[in-house]
Amino acid sequence: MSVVEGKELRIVGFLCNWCSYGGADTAGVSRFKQPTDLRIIRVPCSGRVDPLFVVKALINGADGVLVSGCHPRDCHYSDGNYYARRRLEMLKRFLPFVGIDARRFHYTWVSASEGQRWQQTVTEFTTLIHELGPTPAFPQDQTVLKEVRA
Amino acid sequence: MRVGVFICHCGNNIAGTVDVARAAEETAKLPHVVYSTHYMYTCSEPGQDEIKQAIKRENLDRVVVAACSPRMHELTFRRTVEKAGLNRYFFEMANIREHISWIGENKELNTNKAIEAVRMAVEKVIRDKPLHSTAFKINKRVLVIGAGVAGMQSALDCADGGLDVVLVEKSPAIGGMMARLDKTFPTIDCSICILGPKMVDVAQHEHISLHAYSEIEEIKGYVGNYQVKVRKKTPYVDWTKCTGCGECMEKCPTKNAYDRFNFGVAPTRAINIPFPQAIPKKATIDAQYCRQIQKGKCGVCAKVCRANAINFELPDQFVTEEVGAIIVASGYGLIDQELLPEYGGGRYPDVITGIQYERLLNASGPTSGHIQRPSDGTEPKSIVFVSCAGSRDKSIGIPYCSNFCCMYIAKQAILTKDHIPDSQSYVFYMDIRATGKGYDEFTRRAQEDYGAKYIRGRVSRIYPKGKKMIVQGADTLLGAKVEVEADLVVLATAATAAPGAAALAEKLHISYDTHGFYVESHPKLRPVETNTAGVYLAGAAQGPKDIPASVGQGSAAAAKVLALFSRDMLESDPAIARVNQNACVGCLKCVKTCPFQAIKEQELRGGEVVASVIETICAGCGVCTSTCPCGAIQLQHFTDNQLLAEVNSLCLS
Amino acid sequence: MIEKEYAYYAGCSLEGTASSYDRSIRVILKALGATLRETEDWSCCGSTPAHAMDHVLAGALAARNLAIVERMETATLTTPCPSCLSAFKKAHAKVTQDKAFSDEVNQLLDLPYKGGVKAKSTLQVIYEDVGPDAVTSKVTTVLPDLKAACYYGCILSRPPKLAAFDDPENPVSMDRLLAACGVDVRDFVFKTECCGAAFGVPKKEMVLRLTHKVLTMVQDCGANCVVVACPLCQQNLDLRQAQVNRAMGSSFSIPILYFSQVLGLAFGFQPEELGLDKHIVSADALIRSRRPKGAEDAAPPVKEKARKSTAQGTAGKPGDAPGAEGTASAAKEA
Amino acid sequence: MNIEKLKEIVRTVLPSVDVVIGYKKGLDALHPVPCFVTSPDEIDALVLNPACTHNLAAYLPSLKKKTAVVVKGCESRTVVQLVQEGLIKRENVVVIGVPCQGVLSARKVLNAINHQPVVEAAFENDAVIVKTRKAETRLALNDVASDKCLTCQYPTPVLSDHLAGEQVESKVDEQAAYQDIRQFDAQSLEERRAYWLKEFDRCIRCYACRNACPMCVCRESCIAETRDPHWMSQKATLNEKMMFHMIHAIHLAGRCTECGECERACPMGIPVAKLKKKINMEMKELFGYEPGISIDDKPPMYTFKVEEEKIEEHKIR
Repeated sequence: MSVVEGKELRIVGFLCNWCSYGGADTAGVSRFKQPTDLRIIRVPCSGRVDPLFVVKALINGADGVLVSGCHPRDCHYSDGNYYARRRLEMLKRFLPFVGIDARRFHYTWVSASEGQRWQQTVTEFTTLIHELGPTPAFPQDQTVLKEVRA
Repeated sequence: MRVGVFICHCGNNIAGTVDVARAAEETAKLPHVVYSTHYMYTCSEPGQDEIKQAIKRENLDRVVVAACSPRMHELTFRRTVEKAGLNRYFFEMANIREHISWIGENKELNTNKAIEAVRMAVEKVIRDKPLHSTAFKINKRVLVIGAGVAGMQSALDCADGGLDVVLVEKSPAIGGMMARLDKTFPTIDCSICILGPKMVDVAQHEHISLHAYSEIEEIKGYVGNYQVKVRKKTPYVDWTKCTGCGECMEKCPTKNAYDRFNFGVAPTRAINIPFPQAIPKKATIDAQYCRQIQKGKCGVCAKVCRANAINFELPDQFVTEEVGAIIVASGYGLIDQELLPEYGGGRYPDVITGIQYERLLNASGPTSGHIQRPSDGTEPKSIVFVSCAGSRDKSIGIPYCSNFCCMYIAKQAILTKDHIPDSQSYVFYMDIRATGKGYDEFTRRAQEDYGAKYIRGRVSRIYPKGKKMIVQGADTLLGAKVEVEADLVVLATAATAAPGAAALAEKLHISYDTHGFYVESHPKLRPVETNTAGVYLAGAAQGPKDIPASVGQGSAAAAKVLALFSRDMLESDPAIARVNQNACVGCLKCVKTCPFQAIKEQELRGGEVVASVIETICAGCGVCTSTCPCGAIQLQHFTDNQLLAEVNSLCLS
Repeated sequence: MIEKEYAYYAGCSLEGTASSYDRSIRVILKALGATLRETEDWSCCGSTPAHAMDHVLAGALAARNLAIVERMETATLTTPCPSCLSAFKKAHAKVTQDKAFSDEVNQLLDLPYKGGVKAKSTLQVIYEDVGPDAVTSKVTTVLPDLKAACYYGCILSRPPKLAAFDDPENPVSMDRLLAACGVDVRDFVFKTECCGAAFGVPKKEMVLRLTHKVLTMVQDCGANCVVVACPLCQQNLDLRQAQVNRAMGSSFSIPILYFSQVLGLAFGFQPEELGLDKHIVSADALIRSRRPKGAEDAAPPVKEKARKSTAQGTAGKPGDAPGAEGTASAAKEA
Repeated sequence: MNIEKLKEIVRTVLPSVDVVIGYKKGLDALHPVPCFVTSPDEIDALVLNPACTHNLAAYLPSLKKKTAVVVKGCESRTVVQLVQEGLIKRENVVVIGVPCQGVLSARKVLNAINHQPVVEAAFENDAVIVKTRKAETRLALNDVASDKCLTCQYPTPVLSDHLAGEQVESKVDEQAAYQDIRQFDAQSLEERRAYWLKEFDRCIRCYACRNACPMCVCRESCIAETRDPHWMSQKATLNEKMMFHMIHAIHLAGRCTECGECERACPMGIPVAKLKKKINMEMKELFGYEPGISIDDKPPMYTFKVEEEKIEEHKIR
């Protein structure tokens, strides 16, 4: 992990190729300035995003995870984002139960033409994550854990 | 593994805010990376040559290019590595332009981000598997949706090229908006005189089968093999018997039906043929107004029809057409006057829209070409045209220019003078947008030769005063408020997406913008393609445009289809789901969730049931992969291992 | 549904030139079953020249009142004056959407405003919370001679996003409420045309011209009175009619009524209870013919308390719509 | 729990199936074990009491025979869910339902008797009398019942071909079904985090919870252990332990029938069933769905609605 200390936090984005990745491209083409924290992983469809990818990232140190797909009804694969919506909603409700702040995980819909919406999403989400600060570190060995127990 | 990394400057686009030399230096240290360099324009021919030579010279077996969006050049570079002897899927792109250099200003942060983007791409590329396309047969028939001038042009070009064309039109007659226009700018050609012969060609062409008064119900399949279910709406008239004599229309006792063809300029009958040159020239009953259908009493048309064609019980019918490509030319709509309350919102009969005025000017229109005020039938002497009535108006959600209004207003001002020589036209305008060939000269003629008074400024209010309409606005050149007493006001209402455009896009799986216009694949380089293979755009469905532009796009879309169909076989995208049958436990949850029914159950010899992907149907969305609990079904090129490697490269592991 | 209790902000006009508006609003809201709770220790709303000079100070003036209302714990604040309402809505929007602005404003206030007040004009309360049907059910009196032009002025429904009430170009709320009282409401096209009131002092000629235009259109549409919801509109159209007549050579004598006064009359209240005696152009002649609802035409008019009334004047202008009896109170003008 | 009635049913059913799965005496009276009856002379060995805790439906997916299975309320839901997901065929299963007042938590009983060896146990309607060499202890069933039984909504099997006993009504109001989860949710985020870190830390990654789970059907393909895909390493770090439990919980979203086997099997006493119950609560809230109630339902994670009534678009803040 090599975030620039003190300036960036680790934010992972899963973007569907057809809408949101294109929306992020549109934002770039339009030179809409954004915070630099986000790292984008391209997936064909938001339906490809197994909620466990989000969990994996959050458990392993991501400070925020953003998933973005096509708007409902506009999925390039017709139904993928409908499945994503159910799975990700389940996840968002489950995370706080195990002590993970649900605000660190956001899922939304941005189309390829919505460069401005993308800029706004990234900016707002990054600002929020900075307000929340780094995700609490996971105790890696028993000594740290003993403190938790105490 | 021997990975080569190529970092592009893109002139100054990337190098301006990313330290490309440092990025190359740092990424050279990554595991598996044996070669890392940076180059001015990697996508240029010498840039691509550099990649090919490096593959040979450094014995590379995987390539990462850090440059623009993969949506831009992934295909280009895949071909490059393939030419150098690698499998085309042994390639990944890191998007350091759209997602990095263009959106961040801090060079240090950008450079670090670019290095991480390359690191992710390297993690992914070392897990790339060689993939090979398979070939499948194309059905060389084409579906054209919409029979306006763009759709007709597409249909005729395809048909002349020897393709079988299925043309589907929503209204009872073909011709679209152009069939309603009186004359066309800038030549003042009679619209129907130039369109009519094309309509006849469409009707008579041996390769074109026309479904008028029909809509798309459902579309299945993929490029080369679409199944399209067409709903043939019932006209309550058996069109195989109808001779188009018009007797029914004359005798129909319902005289107040809304005339969709004439945009309500005058009422029509419940059973009607939209206009004299209509193709097909068949009668249609508007069920909303038909006394027989609404109240069960009348049936006059059935009595007078000598062909015995009237059938009040006729249901909608469905046909399924199999095609290999689709051209969408579904046209545009116009805003409702209700959105313009400051101009009366449709409450004043003598404030009409441009297309309604077009019908008043037209010799085969309801007034036989005599310009009459809708309120009292008198001939107007003072006519005010209001451009941008809704267009370029953010407050009603239409920030865009409607493209053709400036020109048709000039045309209508000229025609008005021709019709009523002692008339005076006034045109309120924001800017005159006359960029086509001969267009600016045309708007000048309207002013200089025909005496139309152009007033630069917007209209703030229109209200009646006695028999006149008062048009109140600003003259921004004089810096004064002006009021014009008008007999008739014509609003150039904004063009919008066609009604139902979004629903059609959803059936086609193509995208549309916030205004409902369809989104092309690339605004400059792929203007008639969509992101869905085999679906093309033509005409105003993509954005407001005038006749020559629509016709041009119609031909362009046809050329795309002809090029696609010039081969007998298409190559499938091999980035599809694949089942590891040893790991599959046969729970078949993937079968339940596949949006394309592309997964079937297969019984192995031992009697065990496993999932199996139908390659030609799988579209590569990966819903199955994230459904499968044991990871037995993997979307190739986006496998769990690849995405996990990307996540792990970003987060602690 | 009408709420039992509203926080009420009358504002400066309603304490002075528009006391009749205040009086009639209180009377009809009581009749409609709502209690108005006075805003304690209220100050200027900030819509005065303050907002042209300093946005933060103007915002603070409004926010001060909102902060007081916030602690009253009523669901809704209502004010009859569109100008006050606009000031409140503007301040509320800026405080809730702009953190920096909110900090600046709250620093000026003893009691910070947290953004919890919903403000509505009293017209909106009656139109939306009560509704035309409930209004009809309260009507006891018909006003056969009234031909009304509803004049909304410039800020009641604008800017649309802020006002969030009625159509910005063609508002209909007052038309519908009056129609619900059985009043003949004319199709008036200058509902939101500027009357110029704000420029009364610096550019009087312009105001006279604009006011003349509005009043001419009132006459042209066959109305014999103007019904308003804004104290400034009322004051401008009523007070300045004589000036307009002098400057433009016209002879208008058009009563300018508050919608609350018309509703009050229809509910059976006496003109004095509604402050109708406070207006310059008298409406006496128009309302004399009022009678209990349901009574035959032959029934005697509602008994009116003896009041010195100038005799019927001459018709406002030749060519008026029939029945539009002019009621010039020439005495007062003089 | 009527053993005589059960034996009678087994006797009539046995000729038409290959095997009947029930319980027989095990190590001691508190630990009956599964018993596979294939001939009539084995029937008398059957026992049935609140110590019979195993979910016998867990055997169904791997048995390729026609099977009769003894199930209590929660376990009948397992059968329904397995049929619903197509993992077993309804016609291959004869369901012998047993209405149930709650089963014992062996751990709670042993704690109550200070882990003395059990000599004998007797069961009454609402109590269990445990005899050790030193003493005889009477324990109220409510005090030593499994946690899952305290909020049980389905004491009578939802599906049965034969019912051994009278219907039992749920003692717990529907509103209170998730009270334990709501109580847990009422804690602060930090408290919840600390709780689970402490619990997960004790996990020894033995996978007993997974092995006991009747809905875990991936067998050797479980992604907690495979290299392809390589979801997890073998490291015994806290984040890997947590990841494993998240995988188990999320793979059971909309599928867990709350039989509690995972928690019973855990040698470390980690309350892992709570994770699944939380998701079940959300599934009910979001989609009005409870797993294992109707064979014709569709598990909510494998279907969708174009308009989801309960899912609203999230704002970032």
